[in-house]
Amino acid sequence: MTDTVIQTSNLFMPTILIPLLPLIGFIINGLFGKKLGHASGWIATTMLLASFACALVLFFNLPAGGSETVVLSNWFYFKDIFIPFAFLIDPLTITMLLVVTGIGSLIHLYSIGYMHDDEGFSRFFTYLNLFVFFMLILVMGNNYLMMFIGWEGVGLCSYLLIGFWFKNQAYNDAAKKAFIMNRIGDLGFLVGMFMMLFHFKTLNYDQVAIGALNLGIGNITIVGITLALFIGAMGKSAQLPLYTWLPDAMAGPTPVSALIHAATMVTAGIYMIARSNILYSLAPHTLDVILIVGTATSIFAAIIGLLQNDIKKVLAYSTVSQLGLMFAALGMGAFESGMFHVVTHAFFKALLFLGAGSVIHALSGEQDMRRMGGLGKYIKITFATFLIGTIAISGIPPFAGFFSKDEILATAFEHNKIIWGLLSFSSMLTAFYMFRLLYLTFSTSFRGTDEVKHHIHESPMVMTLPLMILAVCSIVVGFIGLPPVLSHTHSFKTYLSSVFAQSKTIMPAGHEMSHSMEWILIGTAVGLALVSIAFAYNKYVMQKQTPVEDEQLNGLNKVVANKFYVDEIYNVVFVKPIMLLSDLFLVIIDKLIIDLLVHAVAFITSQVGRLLRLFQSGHVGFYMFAMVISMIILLAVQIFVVI
Amino acid sequence: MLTLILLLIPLIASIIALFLRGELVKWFSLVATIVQLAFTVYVFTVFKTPDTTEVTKNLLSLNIDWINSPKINFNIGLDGMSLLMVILTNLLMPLIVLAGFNRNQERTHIMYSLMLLMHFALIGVFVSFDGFLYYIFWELALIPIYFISLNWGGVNRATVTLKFFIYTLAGSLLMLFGFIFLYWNTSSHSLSWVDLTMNHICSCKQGFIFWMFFLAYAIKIPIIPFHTWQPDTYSSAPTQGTMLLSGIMLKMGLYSLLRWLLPIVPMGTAEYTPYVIAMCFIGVVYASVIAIMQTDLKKLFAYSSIAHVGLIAAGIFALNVQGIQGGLVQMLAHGINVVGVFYCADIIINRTGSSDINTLGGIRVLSPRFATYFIIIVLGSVALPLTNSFIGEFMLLLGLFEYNSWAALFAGLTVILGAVYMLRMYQKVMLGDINENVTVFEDLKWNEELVLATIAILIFAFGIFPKPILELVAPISEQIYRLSFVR
Amino acid sequence: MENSIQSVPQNWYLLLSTFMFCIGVMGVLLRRNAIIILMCIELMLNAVNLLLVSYSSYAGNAEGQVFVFFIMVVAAAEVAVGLALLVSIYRNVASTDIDILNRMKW
Amino acid sequence: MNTLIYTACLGLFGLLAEIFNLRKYLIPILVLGLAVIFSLNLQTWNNPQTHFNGMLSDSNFSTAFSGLALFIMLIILILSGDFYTSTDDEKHISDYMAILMFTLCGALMMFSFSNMAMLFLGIETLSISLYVMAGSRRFELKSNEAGFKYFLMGSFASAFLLFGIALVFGVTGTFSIDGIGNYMRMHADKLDPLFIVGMLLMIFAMLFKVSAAPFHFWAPDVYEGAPSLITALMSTLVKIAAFAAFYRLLSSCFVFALGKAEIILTISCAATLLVGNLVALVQDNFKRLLAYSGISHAGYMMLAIISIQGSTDSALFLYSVGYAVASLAAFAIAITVFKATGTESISGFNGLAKKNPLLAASLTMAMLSLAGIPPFAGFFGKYFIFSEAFRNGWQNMVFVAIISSIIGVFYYMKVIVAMYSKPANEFEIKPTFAYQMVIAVCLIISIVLGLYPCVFTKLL
Repeated sequence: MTDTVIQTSNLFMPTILIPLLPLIGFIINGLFGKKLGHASGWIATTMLLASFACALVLFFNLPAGGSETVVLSNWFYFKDIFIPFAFLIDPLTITMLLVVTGIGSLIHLYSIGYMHDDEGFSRFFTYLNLFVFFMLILVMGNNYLMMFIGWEGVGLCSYLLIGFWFKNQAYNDAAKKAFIMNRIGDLGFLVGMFMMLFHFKTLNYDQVAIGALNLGIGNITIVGITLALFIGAMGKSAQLPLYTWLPDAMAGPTPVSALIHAATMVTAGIYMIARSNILYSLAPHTLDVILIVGTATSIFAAIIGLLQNDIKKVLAYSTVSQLGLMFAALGMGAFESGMFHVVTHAFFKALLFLGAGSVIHALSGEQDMRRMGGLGKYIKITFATFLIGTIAISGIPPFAGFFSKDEILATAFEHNKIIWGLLSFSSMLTAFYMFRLLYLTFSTSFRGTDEVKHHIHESPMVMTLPLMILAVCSIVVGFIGLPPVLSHTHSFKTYLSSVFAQSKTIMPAGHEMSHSMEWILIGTAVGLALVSIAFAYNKYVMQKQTPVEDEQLNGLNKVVANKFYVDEIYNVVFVKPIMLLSDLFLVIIDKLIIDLLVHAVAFITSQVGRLLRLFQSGHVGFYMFAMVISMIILLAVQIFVVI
Repeated sequence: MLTLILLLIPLIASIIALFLRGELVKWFSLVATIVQLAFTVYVFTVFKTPDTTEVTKNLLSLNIDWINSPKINFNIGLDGMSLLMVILTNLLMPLIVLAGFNRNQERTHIMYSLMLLMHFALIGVFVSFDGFLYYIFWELALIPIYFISLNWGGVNRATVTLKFFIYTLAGSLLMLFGFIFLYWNTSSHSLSWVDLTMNHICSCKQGFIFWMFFLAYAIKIPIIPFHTWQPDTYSSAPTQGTMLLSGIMLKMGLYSLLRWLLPIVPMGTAEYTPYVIAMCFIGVVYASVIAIMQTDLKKLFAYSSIAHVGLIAAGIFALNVQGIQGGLVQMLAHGINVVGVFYCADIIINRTGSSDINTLGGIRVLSPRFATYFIIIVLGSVALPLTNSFIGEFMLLLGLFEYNSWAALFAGLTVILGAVYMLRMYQKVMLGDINENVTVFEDLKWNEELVLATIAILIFAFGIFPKPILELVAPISEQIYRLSFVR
Repeated sequence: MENSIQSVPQNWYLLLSTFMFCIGVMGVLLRRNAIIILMCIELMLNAVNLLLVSYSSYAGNAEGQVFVFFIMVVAAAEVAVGLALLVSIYRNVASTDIDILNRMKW
Repeated sequence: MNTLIYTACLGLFGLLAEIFNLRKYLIPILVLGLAVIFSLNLQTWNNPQTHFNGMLSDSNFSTAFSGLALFIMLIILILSGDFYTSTDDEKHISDYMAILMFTLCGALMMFSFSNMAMLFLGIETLSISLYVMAGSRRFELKSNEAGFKYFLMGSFASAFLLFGIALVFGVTGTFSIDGIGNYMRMHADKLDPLFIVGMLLMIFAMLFKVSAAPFHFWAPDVYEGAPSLITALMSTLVKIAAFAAFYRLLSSCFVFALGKAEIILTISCAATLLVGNLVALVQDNFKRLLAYSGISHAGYMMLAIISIQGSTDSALFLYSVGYAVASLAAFAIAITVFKATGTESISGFNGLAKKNPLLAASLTMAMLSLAGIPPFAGFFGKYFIFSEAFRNGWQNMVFVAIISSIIGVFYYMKVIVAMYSKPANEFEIKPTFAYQMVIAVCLIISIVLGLYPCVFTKLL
């Protein structure tokens, strides 16, 4: 690659502006945040809106199925390998761009209201802008190293934002946990890149794909690469066994949870796999692994979600579960279905989180659903929007969630009945705990203290506006991907088709299933959802049950409520041993063995000195005696050796 | 000729510094080092000029007879590698000098004169192309730092520094033996680098020579298990001494691996590389694991630096271009970062009087600016992309991966462990609620701010625009690779 | 004169003087009285003298004998110095036993 | 030759000075005289000639070492001015000076002898006057003891030397080193056993004189007991003279016969290196420490002796110079400290850096030079000797030397640590002008030699 190729396309300007604007916002806020005060929030938001506009420009100007590469400069190179700062603009990128900047700017707007009274107001927006910048780098880069920059960058920002209230060490622990767990994944990512460099001598998506195609299907190298990258995805997208950081990440301010830990960052894993779809389609074994991991995560998280009482924790586990669903989709080679769910999920999950945030805001910080209830009467907008979100995630037509989820389930049905069963089960669970959440929060009567009850208030406009926009989106966005039974043009699929065209040719396309079959599937899905909703309604509205206090839990419930004690297990299996090892190394090996040896040498030497010194007895007689004796000995030695 | 000037500026400065007093000497040394830096930049431009005609060569290198038998020439010059190290040294020296402002030691003039003398010796080590000359500078560099640590050091400095001195001197005496051995075993009785790389010693002897040199370097770098002098020395030496030691002096060892070990005894290297790399790997993980539970700031950083240099050494011994190149780049990066962390440690200790991270905390509340600089440096040393040490670490790990993928995976653990101990440290020291020991934490002084800002800028500058450095070291690493790779 | 010297085979001189020399050495090693040790050293020197004389007469050149004079002179000087030192020691410790002289050791 | 005669004249003048009571001016005159002789000595450079029909012969070797010896004696004289201050000393000053001059005479003879008789006389002149000087503190038992020990063992050893000479004479029929050399060359293949025995006995005696293990026992006690100035003289001039004589003897008479003595020399060399350094580790009397360090330095010089086939004289000379200047400086400082603190133990140096940084720095330099650390002359001496020894195939010995010098660093640092990190004692320590001069000159020479050693490597 030659140095600094500047594309003279009309897309150049918007392309570089998209990441640049948040960066500028970051710099401004970072340097002058204190002086700007609340203005900094508006600056950040406008910056993001501007880059959203640029994204739209790209969306409309990019020829269908076309792609553009914009090279800024060579970042670094060694031997014959060049790593450029370069952006790749294609439908997949633009999809992510729109989601990130669009939802991002809404959440920024929301945050202006949410963080209004926080003393770290400007700092918050500084981090938020930085996050968006890295997220954009992640999705726009044209090679894996660019992606890795974003990959680690968003990790950093999530670290900074989870630990935003840094006076609370528990939050800091959560932040550290998130960063380190991501690092574990990143090591996988790094190894994947090393393999690519080793075998393909490049990191550019297209060239890597070409190299991979030359190796052919099922090649061990590609399996290795894909698995390594998938480990990275596990860390970033909170899959088993690296998911535990995500629930803890709820320590951060709610908008952060909405933006980073629901809408954008956690979907980076899916994006990465979709981006390297060709590699993955060449490695069927990896796909199976992904499918299994995804399904398992989806169910596991859903089960834990059933018994959580912290409103944000429930959402967190639902996020993990949904991500599992997406991975399952990828595992079945249905990349665009996965991406489709990423998009829809981004909307309704952001909505749900922001709604939850508005609830917490209303209850002045209360997060335990056992202290809520009956809020529907007080905060109507929040309730309405939240309801929409809930329905959407539960997969009730015609809301967004339904279409994407149905698509995945359909694929699953074709692919493997068992998987289909499991996934439907998890989506049923989802419907249940989401409505449990809804009912516990909004219906029946308030269970909190009175002084809390007194100043329950609807959130200000800046917060409700985004809610409404998102609600609308969560209703309509599903229609970009209608199932075959309803329409013959799946606009989302067709938009992305150019990206996944090649992998389609590699993988055997499943036969088109009959419409009747599909109607049956849809029916089952919706039916299951409705049943579980009814069950939840019965349990929490009719019988007015409320979850028992933690102490009273017993048996399986206790295990589930305590997240199957995974954290504790990790603690025992990894953390404690390392600490032990550390002390062992320091005390035993370092201090005792090595240092002892070093000192032993010195000690022995001086002891020998002490010994020899005894010959110096001070008696001249002895001296002369020693002289003569040694003469004789030396003579003897000389003679016997010579002769 | 230019090289000679590079060499002379610090020497003359150190002599002058002896006759100045008080604050004046600090200012003088600052000016001197900055002049040196400026001159280095000029040399860099000369070096970069495309025409590598005799003119430039003669401008940069100088070779005059010094001692006739055994033949020793005063042979100094600059190639990419030396220039890189010279740049590192001259970049860090002003910062190290500046770090001393607003700190009052007694007998300042002697301390700064010693520092400048050390500067001279370090430059000498990096520019000398005659083995013996190099050896003299190598030894010379030891003396000032020893006295700096001995006179201005902390608790039980006498024993600690003595251990350090004897330990390193033992190594270098073995190296002296190695040089004598080389001298009489080469056909052309000379220790000039070019000759040494030219003529091939019989492989039976190479192994021995390898160890003679390697021990010296292993102690200096230090590679586990020759490291036990280091944490104590770092924690007991005065901060400027620690900066000199960790930032520049331990680079001497790494640099020497590339200059005086690999190309000169390639067969010996090839023979023992597996063991050495294994040693480095174990060292990397071992040191990182120890660092996780360290409670003393300086010791923690000491162990972390052991881990980092272990990785560099391993990458160098992987014997492939990106390993060597990455090693060189990483030397620069690590030099900057480690000086940064030790300076932060010093600021904290100087303010709170405690270096135990359990007795610290909440400093971020009191001094957000300092917190920002510190986090940047911490991120630099955990090799986040767009910081200086990322590229180096990436290339090192890549080189190791080519050498042996599993080994690379093992060494890659440092990516995780590094994050663990650094973030743990940062959390305990800076975050959380204000600890009762640190009720008052006055904000940064101008010189502290200046040093930290410079370091932060450097961290990003080399992370985002590494090209000049890479271009500087690319050819030489190719050359070293060619010389030291045995088919 | 020569005849009388040369009437004895040369090796006998060698043996004799070696013998004397060894006696001297043993005396030095075994006796503790400084003066006797001095005497023994003189004995050793005289053994050397004897040897030199015999050799020189056999070799037929006077160098040996000249050397003997050197030795005698030096021996005299040595004894003088030695006795002087001994006197001053005796003044301090009132003894000539060399085993007393171990103020300085180790 | 003239050098010798003039020096002898100076000695006589010293004796006469008592009569014309010129005590006051004695030392200055002697210093002046030595300076003149020094310059005269240089004239014999590059015109080798023999005197007294083959008794003495000037050569560059002898001239160089004579120059060194004169220089050392010059320094000693300058130091002695402020050393002999007590009334008792005042009385005997002229005797001391005269005897010192005769010591120098002995040394000069040892450099330029070309006949066994001269070797013998030289050694004896040197030794006897040293017996006296060592015991010159008449009322100190230590001094007496030192003198007497030195005397007993010295004369004992010279008896062996003489017996060796006699045997060699018996075989070769001559005392002249050329004659012996010729004999050796001719019969190199089948040497008379008596000759070998003689050679070995002489070697033993010389090993004693250079205080090489296992014949080193006298050195520590004598060094400790003798007046500090005389210790300085012994550890520099005497050691160097002995080595020069040893070298001259072996190189001219026994080079080809050394195969028969190889193992003895080797063992002795290794033993000297190790014993010297190891025992020095555990000393706390500074003079005794320097004595042991002197023994270890003898070990390094032994390397030059064992690799004598490769004509290592220049290395030996360079080493001698480096060693001499360093230890003279060290002794000058030590004497000052002893005088001030009244103790000879290392603790006397505690905290010197606080009280007199310059003095501490100088002693540090001297110590570093002795430890053989660049950029001081000591390092180059070591390096050249090692290199020479290596060239002549003594790799293992060089390795031993390296190891022992690692050990050696330790006790030199002990002094430095004491000066820099121990709490200061209350004594006021200030060297007199003469001492300052001496220290400065010695260290400057040491550094100059360190930076440009070829002045002397080109020499021989």
